[in-house]
Amino acid sequence: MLKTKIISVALGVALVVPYVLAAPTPEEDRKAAVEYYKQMFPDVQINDFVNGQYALNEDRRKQWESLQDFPPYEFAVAEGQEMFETPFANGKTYASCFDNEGIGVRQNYPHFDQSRKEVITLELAINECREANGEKALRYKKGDIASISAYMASTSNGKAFNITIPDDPEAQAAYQDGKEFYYSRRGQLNFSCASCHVQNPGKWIRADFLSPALGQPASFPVHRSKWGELGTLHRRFAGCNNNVRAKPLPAQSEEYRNLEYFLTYMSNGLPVVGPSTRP
Amino acid sequence: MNKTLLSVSLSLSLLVPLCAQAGAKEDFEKTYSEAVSTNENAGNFQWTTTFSTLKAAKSAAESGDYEEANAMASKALKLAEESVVQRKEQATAWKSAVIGG
Amino acid sequence: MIDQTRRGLLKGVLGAGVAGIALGSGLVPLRALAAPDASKWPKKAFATPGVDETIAELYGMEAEESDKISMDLPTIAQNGAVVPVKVETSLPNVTGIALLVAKNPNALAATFEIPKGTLPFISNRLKMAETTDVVAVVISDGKAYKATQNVKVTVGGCGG
Amino acid sequence: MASSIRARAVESGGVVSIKALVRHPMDSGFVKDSAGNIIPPHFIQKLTISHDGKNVFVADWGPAVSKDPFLECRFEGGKKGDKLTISWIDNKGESDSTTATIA
Repeated sequence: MLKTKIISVALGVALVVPYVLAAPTPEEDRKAAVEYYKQMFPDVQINDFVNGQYALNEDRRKQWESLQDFPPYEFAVAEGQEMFETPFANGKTYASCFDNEGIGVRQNYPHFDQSRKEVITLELAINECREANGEKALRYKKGDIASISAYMASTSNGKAFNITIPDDPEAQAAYQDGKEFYYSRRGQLNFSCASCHVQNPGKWIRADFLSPALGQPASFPVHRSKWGELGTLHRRFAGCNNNVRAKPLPAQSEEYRNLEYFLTYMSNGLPVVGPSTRP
Repeated sequence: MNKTLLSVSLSLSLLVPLCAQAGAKEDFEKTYSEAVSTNENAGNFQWTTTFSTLKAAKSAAESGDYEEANAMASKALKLAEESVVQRKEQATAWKSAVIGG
Repeated sequence: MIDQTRRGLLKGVLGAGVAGIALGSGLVPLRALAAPDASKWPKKAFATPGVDETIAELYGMEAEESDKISMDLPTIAQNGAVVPVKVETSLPNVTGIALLVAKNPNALAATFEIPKGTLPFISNRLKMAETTDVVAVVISDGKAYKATQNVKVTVGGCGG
Repeated sequence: MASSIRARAVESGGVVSIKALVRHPMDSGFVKDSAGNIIPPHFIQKLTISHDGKNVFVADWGPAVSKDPFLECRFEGGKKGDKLTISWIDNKGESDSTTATIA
């Protein structure tokens, strides 16, 4: 009698959460992605995927390399450093809000905050640091926040992404949510992120050359020639959504933070190369 | 007698276009609000084109062109309906595109 | 329409006023180091459409094709706003180099004086409105030589 | 305020290579802002690099030079430790100047 009860309970659990149990773990996802892109681009060194389209197209790579002589974001990074080091009105600095005073920590973002039950991105942490110190929050897509984030990324240059997903159902759910977002078709054009960056990297879509999903967030924030300035990852998310005629979500919305969580986890082990330049 | 007839016919002739006008306006408002509420159901799968078409409908209505406004509102409704279908499909369909899945 | 024009005009007047005040009150930063003298900036050459017309305006002569000029620029520009262009030449006694973008509203992008002792090499980044020929002109022994290379521009460098 | 010019000069085998980046909008006068108004032209017209009191490089620029312009040039006769002066002036008469040491 007792035995049947236990069995039925176990069955019930299995029925209620079949996908979560059946779904591959984040680590299995990541390994499958690495394997997938290795097969698709056997000549590309794994760490080179962080350079996106430049890993896949020689003509583009040459243009990018020629920009590296004196990248157009140099001024912004210097300004970011100045802001990072300038005390707030209360005398404290950004350093007081971060591990290791904010130097060389980019590779640990985004992370899941188990007490708040949500994903914390670097830009969110920057603004929360400002607010905790009595300063106004910055706008999320460009400008000062991109410069500060770019400076912080530059102090992590070459460090391997180390995104952790704690053994917490809500952290797992945030990851799954981001994964679902990446693979869901959206907008009038009915494209998912994956339609371009999983199924067609290395190909042209009109004037744009598509990058692989692997390594995508590692170069952010980026200076796009199209923007003529630095922009954050969430600005890019919004741009991609807009391109497929899907209404973009607000920068730092829960959806975009979860998306960043999934996408950056896929790049675990790859080096931080932000800030960088893109067309 | 004559006078009454005249006033009846006058009021009729005035009423006809007003009625037609009122009908088109009501049609527009009905379709427009249906499009807006359908679009809400698309959640985070809303399309930018739905919004731009709704906007076009509204500005046509404001300029008094209810025929155009109605056409735009119907188009927006159709777009909103398609985005709702997309949302429902993708709730499961996304899994088929996953690497290794 | 009228309003817009008036606003444009007002703005222009205001802009000029502000610039005038700034100059008058010495708000423009005075530096210890003298600013370059831009009085000889070739205004007319920078306002001329067409490659040959611009070369004639700039140097008063025609340029001859030369295979001794090497140009390094992308086949397809990733964005017309920032196209890296490098020019180097083995021609002797070079005194000047110019870069022209054939399809831009005005062809001349930049000219460079190459004093004695400076190598006949330059690297610059240019804007291009559309797919275009880029022409490098080199003044060697007092004569003009040129080389041409085409760049495909899919996203134009004129904003938008 | 920080300088608008960042420059690096390196001597190798008797040749000094100079790379410089200047912060400047380089507005062409052909672009409209989001409100549809023409952004008036605002661009650097002349940039000079001098060493030991004489110009080693003079650039005349037009509005087709990219925003935040980049320049690379090379000259002979400079030594490590020598100073270079890089200066620019734009069409509104604004100017800036900086010195760089050859490494």
